[in-house]
Amino acid sequence: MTTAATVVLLPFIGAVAGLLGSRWPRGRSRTEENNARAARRAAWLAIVPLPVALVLLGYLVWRTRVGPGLDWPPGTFYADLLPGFRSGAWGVIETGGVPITVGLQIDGLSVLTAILVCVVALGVQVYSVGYLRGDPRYPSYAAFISLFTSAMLLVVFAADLLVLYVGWELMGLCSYLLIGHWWEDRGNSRAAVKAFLVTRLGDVAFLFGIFTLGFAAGSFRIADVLAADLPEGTLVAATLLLLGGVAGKSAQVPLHTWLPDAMAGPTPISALIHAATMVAAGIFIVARLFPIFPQPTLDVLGVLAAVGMLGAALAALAQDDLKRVLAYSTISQLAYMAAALAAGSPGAAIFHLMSHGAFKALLFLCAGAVIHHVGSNLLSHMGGLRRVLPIPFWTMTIGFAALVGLPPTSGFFSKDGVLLALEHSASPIRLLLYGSALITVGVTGAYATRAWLRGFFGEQAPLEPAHGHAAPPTMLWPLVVLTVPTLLFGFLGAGDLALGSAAVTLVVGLLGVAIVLAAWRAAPAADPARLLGPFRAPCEEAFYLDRVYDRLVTRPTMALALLVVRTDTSVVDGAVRGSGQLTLRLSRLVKLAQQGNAQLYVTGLLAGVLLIVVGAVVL
Amino acid sequence: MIQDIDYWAIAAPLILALVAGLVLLLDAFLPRRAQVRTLLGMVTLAGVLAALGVVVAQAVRGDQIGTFCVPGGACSFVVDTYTLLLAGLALAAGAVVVLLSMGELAGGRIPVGEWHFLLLAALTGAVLLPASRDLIMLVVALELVSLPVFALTALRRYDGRASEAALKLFVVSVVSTAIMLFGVSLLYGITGTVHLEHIATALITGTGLTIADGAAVLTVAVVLVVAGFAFKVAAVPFHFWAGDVYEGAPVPVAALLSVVSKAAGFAGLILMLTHGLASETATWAPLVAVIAALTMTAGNVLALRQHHPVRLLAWSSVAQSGYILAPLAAHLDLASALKAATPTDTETMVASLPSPSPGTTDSTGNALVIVKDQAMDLGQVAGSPLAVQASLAYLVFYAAMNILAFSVVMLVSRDRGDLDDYRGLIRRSPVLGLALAFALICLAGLPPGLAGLFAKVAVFREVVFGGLGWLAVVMAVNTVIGLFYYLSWAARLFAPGESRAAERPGRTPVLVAVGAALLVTVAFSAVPQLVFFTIS
Amino acid sequence: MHVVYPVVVAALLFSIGVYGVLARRNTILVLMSVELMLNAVNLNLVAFDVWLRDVLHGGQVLTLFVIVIAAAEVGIGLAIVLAVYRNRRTIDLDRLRELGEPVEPPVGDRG
Amino acid sequence: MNSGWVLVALLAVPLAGAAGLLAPAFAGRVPRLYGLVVSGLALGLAAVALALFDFSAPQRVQFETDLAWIPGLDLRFHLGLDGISLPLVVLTTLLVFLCFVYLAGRSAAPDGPGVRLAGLRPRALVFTLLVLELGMVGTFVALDLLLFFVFFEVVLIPMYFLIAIWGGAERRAAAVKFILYTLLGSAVLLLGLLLIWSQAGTLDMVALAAAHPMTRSAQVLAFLAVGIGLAVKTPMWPLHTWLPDAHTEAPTVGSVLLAGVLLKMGTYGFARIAIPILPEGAAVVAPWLGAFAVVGIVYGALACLAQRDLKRMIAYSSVGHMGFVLLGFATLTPVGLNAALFGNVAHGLITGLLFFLAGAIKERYGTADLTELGGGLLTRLPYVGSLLTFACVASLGLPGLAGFWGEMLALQGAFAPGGELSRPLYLTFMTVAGLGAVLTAAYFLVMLSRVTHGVAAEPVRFADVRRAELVAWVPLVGLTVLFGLWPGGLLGLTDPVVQVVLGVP
Repeated sequence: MTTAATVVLLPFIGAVAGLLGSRWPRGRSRTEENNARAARRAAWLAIVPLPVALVLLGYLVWRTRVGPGLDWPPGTFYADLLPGFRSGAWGVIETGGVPITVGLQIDGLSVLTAILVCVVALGVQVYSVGYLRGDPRYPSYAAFISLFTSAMLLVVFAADLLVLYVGWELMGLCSYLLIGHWWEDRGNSRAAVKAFLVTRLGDVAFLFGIFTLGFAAGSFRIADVLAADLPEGTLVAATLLLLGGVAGKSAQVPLHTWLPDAMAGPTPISALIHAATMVAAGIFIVARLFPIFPQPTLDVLGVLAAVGMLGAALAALAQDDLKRVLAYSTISQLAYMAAALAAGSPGAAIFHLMSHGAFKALLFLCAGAVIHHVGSNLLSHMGGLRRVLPIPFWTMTIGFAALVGLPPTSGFFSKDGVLLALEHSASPIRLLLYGSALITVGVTGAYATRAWLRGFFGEQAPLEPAHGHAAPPTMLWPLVVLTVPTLLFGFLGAGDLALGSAAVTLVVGLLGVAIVLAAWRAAPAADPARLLGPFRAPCEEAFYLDRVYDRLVTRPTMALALLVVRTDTSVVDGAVRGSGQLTLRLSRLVKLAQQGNAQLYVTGLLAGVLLIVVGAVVL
Repeated sequence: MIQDIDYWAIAAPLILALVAGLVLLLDAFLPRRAQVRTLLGMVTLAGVLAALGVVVAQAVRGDQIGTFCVPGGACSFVVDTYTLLLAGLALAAGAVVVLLSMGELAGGRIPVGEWHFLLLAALTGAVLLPASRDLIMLVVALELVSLPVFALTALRRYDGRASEAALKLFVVSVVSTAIMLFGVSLLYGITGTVHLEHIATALITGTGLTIADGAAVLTVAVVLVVAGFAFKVAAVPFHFWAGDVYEGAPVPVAALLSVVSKAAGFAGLILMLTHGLASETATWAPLVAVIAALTMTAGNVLALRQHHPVRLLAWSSVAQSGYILAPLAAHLDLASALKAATPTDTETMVASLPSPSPGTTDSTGNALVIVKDQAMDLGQVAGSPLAVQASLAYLVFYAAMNILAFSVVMLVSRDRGDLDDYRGLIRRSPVLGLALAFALICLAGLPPGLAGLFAKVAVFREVVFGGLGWLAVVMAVNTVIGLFYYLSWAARLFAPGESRAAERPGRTPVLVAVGAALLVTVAFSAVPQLVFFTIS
Repeated sequence: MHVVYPVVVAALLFSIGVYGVLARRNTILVLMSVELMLNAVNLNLVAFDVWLRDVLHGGQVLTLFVIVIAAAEVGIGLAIVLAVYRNRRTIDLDRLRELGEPVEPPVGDRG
Repeated sequence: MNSGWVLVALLAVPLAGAAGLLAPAFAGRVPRLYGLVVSGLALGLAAVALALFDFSAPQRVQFETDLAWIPGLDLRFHLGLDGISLPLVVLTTLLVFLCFVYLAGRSAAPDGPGVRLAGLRPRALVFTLLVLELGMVGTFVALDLLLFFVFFEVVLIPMYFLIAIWGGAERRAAAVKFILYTLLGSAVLLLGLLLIWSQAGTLDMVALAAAHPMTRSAQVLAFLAVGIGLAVKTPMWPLHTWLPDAHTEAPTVGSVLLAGVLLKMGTYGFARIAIPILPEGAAVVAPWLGAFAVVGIVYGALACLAQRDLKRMIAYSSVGHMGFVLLGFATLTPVGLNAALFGNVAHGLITGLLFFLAGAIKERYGTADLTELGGGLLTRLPYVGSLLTFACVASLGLPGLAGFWGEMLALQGAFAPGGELSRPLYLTFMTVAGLGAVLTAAYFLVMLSRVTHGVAAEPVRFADVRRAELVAWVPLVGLTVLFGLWPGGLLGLTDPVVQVVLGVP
């Protein structure tokens, strides 16, 4: 247990040390020299914990390789791979209600996910050293990434739902801080706020779901919750509430709108958050609690996934911003995982999660290298880059191949696993899921090809010399390293490959690729997105969902806020001030009798006596 | 029939009266010089202090003396705790007023001998009043407090405002007196006696009454009798005169009116209500409640946004009268309670009285006799003695803080005073500023003015315990209104402002007055149990 | 003679006094009206005293005191009226209005 | 054990300190460290209490002193400390000490707009703050209803002068509003206390909490009176309108103490008087309390969203946070009460820090208007900006920081309300409060985005965090993190008391 705790704490310590110690003791002066020294120290503090954590995780793999574990559905690969299970606690917090157990648990799911997290984090940290060279705020940036990593690891290893929630929310904060890293630009700032708020909305539901489970089971410990025999109604309610958090964090319909905007952050952040870690948390938690997810909840999840995967893929096809293409692609791919979960196969979902983590991180980092070079995110500003940027070109090609699902990349195996699960699932919405997934495979091929062609082929657009120098090695090495899992990871699951199903998938995917290729050959300068015809505009705007939310949520809230402020001054405080005024008016009124006329005084006196006498006698 | 006179019992008013005569003589035969003015003041002060010494001595000896007694046991002049407390209060306040007067007289516009004579006469009345136990004594003592004050007000002979104030005070006062006397005559007619003790017996037992129990005439008599005292304490609807008179009168007279004269009024009122009319609680308690509510509200509302400090204090003292009245409304209605009570209730209630055992309460007649006996001794128990105690405690605290405020005003104010004169006082003269701020905060009833706070708490307690929730709420609201004007004055003390202090002659005695009043007020705030202990 | 007669007369006398106080502007006349009220009291007291056959004669004693008080009041009252007249050249009650609430500006928004 | 001297000394030190200032020797100028030393002494005594406190039995009243004070009023000088009051006493002494640290730093700083505050009548300022400390500490240690009320009132006048003398442009009106409004509240509170007294015949809180001699209807009435009185101080919607004005105009230390401690006196009253002494009344009124609390949460958040002034916004945020605290009380569950007490302390730390920061910003920019502040605070004042971000994030209830536990546990309490309370109603409360939490996050982030982000209008840089400011703020930051990561430290103190209060076997 201590090992797991150390894994979680290492990046945390790195974060704290990086935040407080990078500039110490010369924090005040911000000379170039000081900045550089701080950046060097911060980089060491950020990077060193990760390899150590990975080594410790290796030890955990060894510890969990055998042993009786939890009761997972057959064919769940991580349970097959690492069946061990351990848990421990350092104390119980008595809150007066259901107590909170401060503890961690280790099993195949958590160890494998943790490895993914650490690997991607390591890649991102190394990559960032080059990507943010010269940025005076690099130390805090690196520390936030460390904090983020730590939070994600806490989610992964937590043995208690509320402890998990702590990490869950901390990630939201880190994503806010990192997306808004370049806060000089108001747009980035807005995107960061949006990301935090949308996910927080989901998190509130998530918290209520935790309450429901915890109170029903009498404990917030995950093991107790899973072991408890809970009534179906409670489970449906609880898991539906949990889905809110899942939808928020994993960017599922209808809470996905923050993810494309979150691309405003530095590209490595997009790779980290929006490929490997935060978005994975939602899928992870469903897998973690999968045994208690009843069918109705899974059906809801399935419908959301079916809508999300196709819609996001179509949106990706029409985007001009390379990172937004990848963002919508992420939404779409996450929907695959959700669909797999809905189909009752957490194994396929997590398998895809891992392979997706690897190739999407790769894609983002490549995109980062491209953007670093071009100085713009827009595909229309790119073109013909394959000669200028050979390493990003080749690695990105591999990444796109994995995205489309071409053999022998990991994407081929994992996507096939998902589709196989969908095809054979017992879910009542099997057809919907499978059909949607199949069409999405085609669309995925199409948008991946489009982005690849528009970026690396065709006329070379005039360069903006924003970053005159070529990408430094620290940015290129992670690309190369990440191609390894992208290419090889899939063979872990090669044994489960079903050839017939795989062939169908492959054909559909290639069909999508072929259509775009044909369109491009017909007119190389034009955007293949024109194939969408009248649907292009709605796709580009992601079906106007942002505007709808703006009209339905944001603006009414602001209007309500203004109303409240007005009410507060005019009504609530008005009543207070009004009573004051009333007293003063009364004062003026009473003073009318005090104008100095003694006869009036005597009259008042006698009238008063008369009144009192009459009153006393009558009453 | 020759009566024995207990001269020790009447020593205090006697000394005051004799010194009054002495002062007049000295004034007539000594030359009119500044030293003589001081001498007369010192003589007056010595007289007041001597009387105070007598009162203290009587209190220390624990005297319970009655004199001018008639066959049948009733005495017209009684010295007991109640008498001594109120006499002591009047004399202590009177001493401060004498000091203030010395400041006022230093101006030389006022005849000194007459002033001190009248002051002593008024004080004689104020000492006499709480000792009175029959209607004649009450009426005479009350007039003795009133009449000299008219003259004192008008003594600044060439000041039109003072004359006007005197006239207004005079007219309202004589009308009130006439009303009260009419009530007294009716009461006499109904009960056939002038002694409060006999009146109470007659009303409780019904023996000797000339009319049927509960007739309207009795109610009318009660209301009219209360009127005279209500004028003294400036309760609604007898409050109209307060603002104009306080403003027009010299400041020491205003202080006299607001403390000594008011204390005398309350002394008489409480005597009348709880002594003579104890059985009529059902009639007068609701009346007092309504009057208290109206008084505090009217006083506070009138005091809002005043710019003349003395006028503000006038209305504030009206409001404070309301607070003092409030507990009386919660006075336990013994007679009807006894009549209506179930045996157990009676037992619990009577058990709270000191002597009688529950066994004697079985027959109502016995219980009534017991109650009557008890009622005679106000110092111990009369109905709910706590209600009276709360009023008295409030009166004591109020006297201290109000006289402190007047003392400071005496030093700072000019004839046509304005609150803005007090701007920056805290820096011009920190002690005066702090003293005034303390007095005002005490009057508002907030810490650090614990005296005011505990006074209010005591009053609130009686009202709540008496079940008068509505009155308590009215009081609560009034406390807030009161705070507004006290604070607006107190805040001025701390506000930046130019120095406009008028240097007037005769500061020293007034400074002594401020010091004494401050000392007492602070003592009351630090150890308020002093007062509660003395009263209970 | 039944006690009601003198009492009713006294009440009437008192009422006349009240009316005078209310209706007269001249201070001296107001003073005289108050005297009427006091005399009504005296009448009452004496009548009750006789009717009750009070051995202590409380009523009569009180009557004597009231007479004295009334005399004193008149004395002081006239002196004050004189002083007022000297200062103001009028003794109309309702024209003595130097002291009184000052006219206020309209209520602001403080408080 | 006879350790009552600690509390007596805790009251005596500020009192003696204030009284000592009246000595003529201090006329004109007062040593810069005078207040620091006195409040440090008080803090030390609080630390002594902390050290001597028997943590194994926090539900037992410790350090008890019980003397008769005013027999005529049955007023007893009864002091004591238990798990509920201990954290608040420490918090109070700490905040006062930090305020003095802040002031000491200010008066040492070279000429600037901030010097005015400390330069103006330092003696009076120190005096006022010490009297304030006396009242605040006294309120938390009093075990006699009337004594509690006396201390409750003691704070009014110093706070009034703090606002009225050292406040902003509209200080007079704000101060008057503050004192009149809260006095009305305490007058109603007094009525409630007297009602308890008249019904129960004793003023001793411990005895009253042990036996509930009052009838149900009397309890309801008393709870209403006491509750309204305390709710004004807390403040509960819709009795809150004194708060924004007072905060906006108050000087920094005034705002810090107002938010950090004074508001707690209201909520503490609920935990100490209203709920333990009047359980049946609480059961009847609780749904209403919960409803007002929840409305307060959402209302406060919405009001913040459209606020134009930084200090005003933080003031309204207090309305929302106190809504969570009241919601905790309204659930009448152990977890809810724990939540409320935790939220109390957390709010004291976090909002205290927020007001320190807002004061620092206002002092440097000369305004707290969000539009005039513009953006780019992180460029102009990186450290202040970072701390502001931290404080806001803590305030919006981020897990891992102190603000979270109060909110989360309050919601948890509402999830399963105690006794006969209607579950669906409380589930509605919980949902609305949850939305309120989102709105809370929204306004803080929007504010941060407006103020800290963006490009600064002018490149002028102000002096960033001064040393005294850092010394004053770091303890708050540290405790926020500490209680965020280790909530058991506080819950372990309150939980046994709460269990006893609610009579949970």
